[in-house]
Amino acid sequence: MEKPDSAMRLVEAALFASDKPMSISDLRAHLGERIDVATALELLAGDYAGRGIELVERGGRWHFQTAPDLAHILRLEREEPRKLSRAGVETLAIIAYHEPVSRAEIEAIRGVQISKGTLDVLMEAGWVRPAGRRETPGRPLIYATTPGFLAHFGLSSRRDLPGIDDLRAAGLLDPVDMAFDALELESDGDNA
Amino acid sequence: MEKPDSAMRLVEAALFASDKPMSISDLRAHLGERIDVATALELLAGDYAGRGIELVERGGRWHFQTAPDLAHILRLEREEPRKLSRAGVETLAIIAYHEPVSRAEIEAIRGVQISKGTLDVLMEAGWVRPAGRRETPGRPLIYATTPGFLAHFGLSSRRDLPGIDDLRAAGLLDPVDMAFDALELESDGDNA
Amino acid sequence: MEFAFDENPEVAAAGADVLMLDIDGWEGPLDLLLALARTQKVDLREISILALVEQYLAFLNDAKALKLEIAADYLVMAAWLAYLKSGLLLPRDEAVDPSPEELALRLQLRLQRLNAMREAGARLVARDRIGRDVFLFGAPQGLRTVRKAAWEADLYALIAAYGAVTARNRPVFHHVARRPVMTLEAAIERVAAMLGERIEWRRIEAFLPGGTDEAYRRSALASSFVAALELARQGRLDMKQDGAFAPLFIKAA
Repeated sequence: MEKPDSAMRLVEAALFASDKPMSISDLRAHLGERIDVATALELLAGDYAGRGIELVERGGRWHFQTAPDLAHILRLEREEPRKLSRAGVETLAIIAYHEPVSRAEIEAIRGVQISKGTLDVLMEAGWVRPAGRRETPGRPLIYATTPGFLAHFGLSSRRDLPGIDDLRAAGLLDPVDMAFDALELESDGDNA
Repeated sequence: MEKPDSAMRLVEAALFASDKPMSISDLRAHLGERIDVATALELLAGDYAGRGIELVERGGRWHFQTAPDLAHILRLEREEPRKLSRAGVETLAIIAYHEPVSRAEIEAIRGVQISKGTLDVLMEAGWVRPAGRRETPGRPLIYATTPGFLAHFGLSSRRDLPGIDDLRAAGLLDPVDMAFDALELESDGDNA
Repeated sequence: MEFAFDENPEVAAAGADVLMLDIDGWEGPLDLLLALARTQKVDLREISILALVEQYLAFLNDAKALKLEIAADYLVMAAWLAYLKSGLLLPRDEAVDPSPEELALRLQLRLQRLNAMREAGARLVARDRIGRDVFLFGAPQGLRTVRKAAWEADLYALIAAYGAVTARNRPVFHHVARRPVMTLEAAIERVAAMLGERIEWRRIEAFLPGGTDEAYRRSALASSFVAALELARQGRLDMKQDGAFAPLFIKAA
């Protein structure tokens, strides 16, 4: 291993010591403004690439974690850290792919009411948070995902959500009304 | 960073993820008997020497820790300027002019009780210290100023403090709005 | 795009055509419809709504035969689907809005969206997750920022505070300065002595002592005037004045 410079050592030590992922500004606040945190992070990520632990960025926050390919050896039991119900998984997916989204919008996609507890579980896990209100009649509360969600599911940003670009391109993230109008237009165009 | 072999990667990841130091036999039990744990540990310790984190052995158990010379970043002391309350300034002034002085004497001079926090703040600031006990009934603790007090206020000795006549000449003994001041003092004495 | 259809556990358990009759296994009619649509093994955009309706109604029929409690929303959906089916089969009635085709298309769109989210959710939870597939440092010491107060006060504040305390609590003495006055007794004595046997009129000012102390002179004047009044009462002198504020003259009686 090459000898890292002092900025790298500081950033490395701080990320190891911290019990939560740190943003560049967190690191700068802790280590001082003179440290070139961004460069150090880049160099460290390179140093650790291919090792048993790696430096990853999730939603603008950095942390060390074990390499994913070692999962089968490291996990003693294959139990999920937080067993989500099917409703929980679907609700989480809807919030992640549609955010920000209101409860009524989630229910419209799922075709059933959200039972009490589904959103609570997601919020308790630290994956979902209320994100203000939609400025429509009734001013419904809207929900969005958190940096903790990105970290837990190994996403650098929401753009990394599996298949999100395909879903968007296929119009599957648009509301039914909008998709229907688009289809109508298309067929009108064909007839013209 | 060189590419580590798979035994090194496994040992690295296992030690990283573990919440307590692991012995060679712990690692072997976890990773399988075929892994050459001892060699991997040795290579890893070499890899990490001089980095922000180090692989160390204590009593046959291995763990990662932040490099000892970087311990200072784990606990960052940040000074936040805070203005001494009026009760604090008055108490400090009385101690400076009358030291050594007991709490009861300070109160007699101030004409207002002092809250417990006031003396604590002055001691925390490093300006006042307990200076023994007065050999009178009750043996009250007496307080005096510190060299830090003189340094902070730019005094070479307590004799540099202006005397009563100087204060009078400077108009600082003029009883301006005395009733109003007394009221104010009592209320900020509580917050000191 | 194509969506690979996951094997739905409920459907798989019951085989391709026969569905397991467990209403509780589906979260509402839409969920059941999606499961049925998937048995058509085609892209959801290609599904036959008519076939879907048939399957749904057959399913509910079987459920009824088994005397299962069927939730109201399943029956509402059944009624709606039956209506939709009749609309699709019968000649188009232009007066009806929205058209059965539109309703069928909307149902199809809803099923596509639900399916997309179901698959997205499955892919999401299959990712490398912290605590299951990847692990964080097991023993972080934690970074702490200890905020320490740096107390501030300046020398002027200190001195001014002491001045304020002293001014507030120093015992207050009231000194009344002695001012030079001539008492009435002294004035009577003086005027009587100076008057002697003089019989010519003289201004009262002539009886005042010399000196430059104006305050004392004023006091002496006031006292001498009162003394003159007293001596006049005793019949020992006479006073005269030509008018208000005019000079005052006295002589021995």
